[in-house]
Amino acid sequence: MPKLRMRQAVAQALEDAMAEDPSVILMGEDIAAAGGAFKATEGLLEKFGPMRVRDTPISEMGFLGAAVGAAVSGLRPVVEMMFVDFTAVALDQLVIEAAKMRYLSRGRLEVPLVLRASAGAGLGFGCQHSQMADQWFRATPGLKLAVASGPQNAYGLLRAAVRDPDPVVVLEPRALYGQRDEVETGEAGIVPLGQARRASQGEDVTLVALGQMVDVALEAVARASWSADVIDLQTLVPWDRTAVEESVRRTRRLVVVEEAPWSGGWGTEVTDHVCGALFGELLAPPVRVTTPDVPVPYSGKLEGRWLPDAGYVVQQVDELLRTGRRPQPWWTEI
Amino acid sequence: MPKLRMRQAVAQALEDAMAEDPSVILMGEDIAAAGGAFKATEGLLEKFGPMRVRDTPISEMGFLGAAVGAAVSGLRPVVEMMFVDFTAVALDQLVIEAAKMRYLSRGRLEVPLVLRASAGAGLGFGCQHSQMADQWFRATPGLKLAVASGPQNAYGLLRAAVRDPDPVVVLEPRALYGQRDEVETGEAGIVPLGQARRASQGEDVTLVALGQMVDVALEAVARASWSADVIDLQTLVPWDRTAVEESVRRTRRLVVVEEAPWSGGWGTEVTDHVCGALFGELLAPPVRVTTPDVPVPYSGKLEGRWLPDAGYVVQQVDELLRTGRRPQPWWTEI
Amino acid sequence: MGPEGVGGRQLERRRALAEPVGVYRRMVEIRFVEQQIQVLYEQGHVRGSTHLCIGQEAVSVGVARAARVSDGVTCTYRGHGMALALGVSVEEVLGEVAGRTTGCAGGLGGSMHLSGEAVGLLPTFAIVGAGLPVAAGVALAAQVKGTGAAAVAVFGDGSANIGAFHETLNLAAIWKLPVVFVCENNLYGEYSRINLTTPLEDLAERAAAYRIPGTVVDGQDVDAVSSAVSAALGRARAGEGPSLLEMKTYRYSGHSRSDPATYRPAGELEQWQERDPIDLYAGQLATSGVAGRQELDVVRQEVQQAVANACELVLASPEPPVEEMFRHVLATRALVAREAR
Amino acid sequence: MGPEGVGGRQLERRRALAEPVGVYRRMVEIRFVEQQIQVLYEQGHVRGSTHLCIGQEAVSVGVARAARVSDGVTCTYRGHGMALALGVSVEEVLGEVAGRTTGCAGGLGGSMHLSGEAVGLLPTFAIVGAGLPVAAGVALAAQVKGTGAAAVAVFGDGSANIGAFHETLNLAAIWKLPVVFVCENNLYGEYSRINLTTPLEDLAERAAAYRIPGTVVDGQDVDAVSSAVSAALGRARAGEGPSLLEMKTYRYSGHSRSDPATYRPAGELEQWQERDPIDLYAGQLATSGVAGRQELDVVRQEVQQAVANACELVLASPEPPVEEMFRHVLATRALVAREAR
Ligand SMILES: Cc1ncc(C[n+]2csc(CCOP(=O)(O)OP(=O)(O)O)c2C)c(N)n1
Ligand SMILES: Cc1ncc(C[n+]2csc(CCOP(=O)(O)OP(=O)(O)O)c2C)c(N)n1
Ligand SMILES: [Mg+2]
Ligand SMILES: [Mg+2]
Repeated sequence: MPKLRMRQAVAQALEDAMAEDPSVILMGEDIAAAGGAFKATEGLLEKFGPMRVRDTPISEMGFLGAAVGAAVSGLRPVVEMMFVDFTAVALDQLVIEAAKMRYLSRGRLEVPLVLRASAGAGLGFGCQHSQMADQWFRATPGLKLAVASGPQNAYGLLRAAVRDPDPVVVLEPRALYGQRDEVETGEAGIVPLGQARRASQGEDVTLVALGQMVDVALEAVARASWSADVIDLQTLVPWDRTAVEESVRRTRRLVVVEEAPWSGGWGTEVTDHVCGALFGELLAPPVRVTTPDVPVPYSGKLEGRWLPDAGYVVQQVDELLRTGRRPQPWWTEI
Repeated sequence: MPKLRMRQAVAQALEDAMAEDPSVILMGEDIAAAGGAFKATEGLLEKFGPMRVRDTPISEMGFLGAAVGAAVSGLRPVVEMMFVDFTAVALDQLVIEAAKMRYLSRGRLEVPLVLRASAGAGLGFGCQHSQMADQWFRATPGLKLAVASGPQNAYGLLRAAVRDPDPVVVLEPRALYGQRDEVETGEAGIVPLGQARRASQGEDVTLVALGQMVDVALEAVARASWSADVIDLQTLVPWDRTAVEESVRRTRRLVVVEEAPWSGGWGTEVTDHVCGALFGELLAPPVRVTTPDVPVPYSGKLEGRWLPDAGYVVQQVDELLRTGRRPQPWWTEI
Repeated sequence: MGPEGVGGRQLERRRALAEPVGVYRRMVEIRFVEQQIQVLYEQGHVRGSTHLCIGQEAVSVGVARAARVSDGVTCTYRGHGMALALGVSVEEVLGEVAGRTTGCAGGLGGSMHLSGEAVGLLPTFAIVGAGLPVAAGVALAAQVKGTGAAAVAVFGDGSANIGAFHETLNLAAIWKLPVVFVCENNLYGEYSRINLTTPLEDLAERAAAYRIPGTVVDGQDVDAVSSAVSAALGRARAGEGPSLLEMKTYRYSGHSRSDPATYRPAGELEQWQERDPIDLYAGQLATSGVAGRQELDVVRQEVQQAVANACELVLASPEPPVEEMFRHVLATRALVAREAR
Repeated sequence: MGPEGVGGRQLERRRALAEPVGVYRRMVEIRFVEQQIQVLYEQGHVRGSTHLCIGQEAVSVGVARAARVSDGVTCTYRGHGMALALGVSVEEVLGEVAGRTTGCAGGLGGSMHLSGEAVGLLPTFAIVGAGLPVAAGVALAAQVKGTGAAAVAVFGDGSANIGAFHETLNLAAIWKLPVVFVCENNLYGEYSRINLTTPLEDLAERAAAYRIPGTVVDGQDVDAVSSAVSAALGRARAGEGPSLLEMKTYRYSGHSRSDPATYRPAGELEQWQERDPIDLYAGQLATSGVAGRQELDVVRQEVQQAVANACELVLASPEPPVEEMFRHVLATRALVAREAR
């Protein structure tokens, strides 16, 4: 198996998808000649030519909308949003047009569109270029949402998303682009949408994570005195209720590790479900380990603190195990 | 106290705010000469003139951004978004610019901006004009979000929002514009942001609702064999954890009634908090009564079914009380 | 009546535009349907909002006559005329407006969301400007696949101030996409006259900002419309890129069903009615000897009757069953259902 | 050093632009600061991205010289030069770029988010196009309050393709807002040359679409820049509405810190360097006898030393304390804290 950086895994997925299906095209700012701001489309212009690999003007509403039109006309466009934050100038085309097109056409049209975007904090891009922004895509029937946590599922989720007949957003945590790992490519490397992955197995608690928080959860487990199931959701819409429920039924404790704010973060969806499905069976209240309710700060010291890290996860789980109560987040002491 | 329709209560709030503070200005499509698509700004052009009451071109990004600039320059703009759905073409200015301006200027600038928008389903406007869209505004530190549930708090929340030094979104359920009630105006009628309102008092369960679901919850209580606290959150960001917690501590059962989809709806934030704060003290799992995960259908029959109604709330609570388990939503049987 | 049946009928209706009398018939049909919708509204059969295009029939029919059925068309909430012109049946339009199973979206879309994929009409767009980039994308697919197809985006004057207009025209220009931008300048965006929102009268001038041809067209003259659109489509198919066509036209009714249009200057409506597109065309047909007044009167009566019949059928048809709302959300129904537990 | 101190110093620095040598000094300062930032980056003191404006100094200083301190200015992530020109100090800029308490946003904003409210600079905008409508809003406030102030929006050529550009120019035109749109056309948007993304060379032509004046300006000539901006601001203050000024300029470095700019045609950079804005102005000062080469050399050395000193100070200053991130999220800190429980 080749060892690939996550950015290369993305490029490989695109290459494989384009080789397999001539209807796959790519669009985005500086993705062709320059190979992408994060080099996740490097070499594809050379391989597939300018008809299928297109640099766009700075017109997110324009090219995302063009992708919607191309998708209903039989292409499978993969749009790169350089930073997911930029979707805020183009959201309409995704959540109001693409997501409702199948419904309004009563299935006569479909929108096999992929929006892939770098996302998240950790690299010092400041508060307008560091959001996960997943909330803009949730609560939108007709849209799917996946989040990569490393080279393998960056490859596999993207392959699945390109084949999917519906619009899919794939978030790629920017801080992981340089991460290198063996990647199974081809059919065997495809990661079906909607299925979680158990990244580690344990007894005391289930840690549910996503994106770059998966490694944080794993590192926490490696350091901790307790053992845990670490569930990498991989897909957030629709998320794998079964996998989480099965795990928590066994561990009887749930901690969600989120790169999302305390208020409005996606983790409440997981805790809500578990509290409903396993009422009376939990040994402790579900806990969310999140970012504080503040914009992402630039300073490395502050951004490092803003993002949950392994130490913080360990501390929260330790306290949960010790007290059986939901611990306070760190910033209540500030 | 005058009896006002909700649309009139909104107009009254704007009039009172404009009379009180010359820095308040209004902008939006057809809000001036025509008095607004829903007549919530009727008469204000005549009273305050074209400098302060402005019809805009169809340029949501442009005029919402202009409101941000005007707000940092000492005005208090109130922008009407005719349908909240249209914010999808202008979201950047709200969640990336306005919400982060105070932070980035280290408090040297503030953005006392109000975005008021008609929202929600029930009138047959179809799936692109019937969303609540609250998810676009949640999980955004720096932004507040209120939702009116009738003439009184349409008046009072808007007054509070205009005085607030931070950007506030006020959603006005479109279906309630014609609702008529006595409205306390002036200081006494102002509804502070962040405070819930207990709309009914009872013993068996706490119903937490928002917007047009408040009346649905109240109607359910009126029909039911059980009694309930009905809590109208009024403000969704930040929401009143204390009020909900106090109520559920007493009733020991929580049902959230949402005009929001099953997946990604705001109710999980409430159930999560309660499950954490009152772990082991609940008699039954928290329940969410929501819309199904489908776009709003046009047909009156279907839209009526799509929206939770009082009968459905009664059925869900009945089942919860009978079984002590989370009931299935109605569409699992479809 | 399976989808082939519906699609086949739509294609047949489209072919009828090859004949001048067919063109006349369709314009008349649009007008009667719009009047019927006004009645349905007054009878309480129409929910939400509905936007009539009476007065603008020549634009719809002219565009439909010029485009091929393989060309994609995007249009707005003011789309009844465009749908009928392209071939969607009266029953499908009335059915959708009334929220019945007979509607082209089975009653789930409503007046603002008509569609007829067999004849190229994408579900109409209720968000101002949203159809423009999508049309560019349809054209992009034609370019990439080399199908020879093109796309047409129909939108209003008010939409020429929204960002999507600008981004799309620029993108289409730089990529030389086979797309025609048809602006129905009916002088009003909702209740605002164009001079209050836009600093120029002829929106065609904006084409210069993208170095594409911009042409002002008499939108009341169906022949003028179709030849302008044909020429622009020809250019597009020849790889010469997009064009902006500005159709000068007028809506006789208010913006939407609830608008009495009191904001209009006195006499403006009447002035436009003097150049009524249907009357104009009837005159041309008579003058050129293609069809006499009497023949056209018969057509009118036939259409009127057909619309009345269709309306009856529609009102006798049911609202959709509840389970319909769970279909066609995602390709796999299971994915929707699975959420529920 | 309280905010008054900072603001006072900024105002003083702004006043220094009244003198030609002050103008020269500021352009030199911008260049040295940008070079210093490049070094800081190489030393690992700069996180994320940073966008240098070497080569574009005349635009920044020309705009700052023409604007009043009561005028509001919006600018982009390529904003170090604009911030310095308007009066933000070297320490505040370097401090922000390095994420220290000395930064103008206390280290919480970073390179893309500089600000100096005392001299009119709003926190710079990292989203392309976002600053334009905000500038229009600043102008709107001036119009409503009748303050006589105006606004300037500075943005790049690539930004002329985004919807916000279009919406804002139209809105400003129809409302006759006192705002000047300054497009820094440096030929590239990231790695794409303008001809690949935009079908016309002179973006000033787009002004016609909004019936406002559009002027091409030599962006390398600081006097040309400031007189064009002055004239446009004069128009704006006189109630005649907005203008679009296109500054022809060039960035010597790549788009951002990691870009070697290999996409440029050979010789292009060198050709622009022949009309280096600092050299050009030095030549003018010498020719007109305002300041000799030697005097200017002294200025250069002073500035170089001052930048080095400021850098030292910055590197000796701390990163912000953790609690800083909880301040200034909302007016009431309590509201942020309350969420936590
Ligand atoms: C983004 C957006 N903003 C506002 C609206 C509300 N709206 C619906 S139609 C309309 C007027 C459009 O005018 P025009 O483009 O001239 O088309 P016409 O209705 O005259 O055909 C407006 C403002 C909308 N649907 N979408
Ligand atoms: C909405 C949005 N899209 C894309 C970007 C990424 N981006 C940052 S700078 C830039 C190029 C802008 O070019 P131009 O306007 O010419 O300004 P310049 O950088 O040359 O000063 C792009 C595409 C962004 N920040 N915001
Ligand atoms: Mg119009
Ligand atoms: Mg540029």
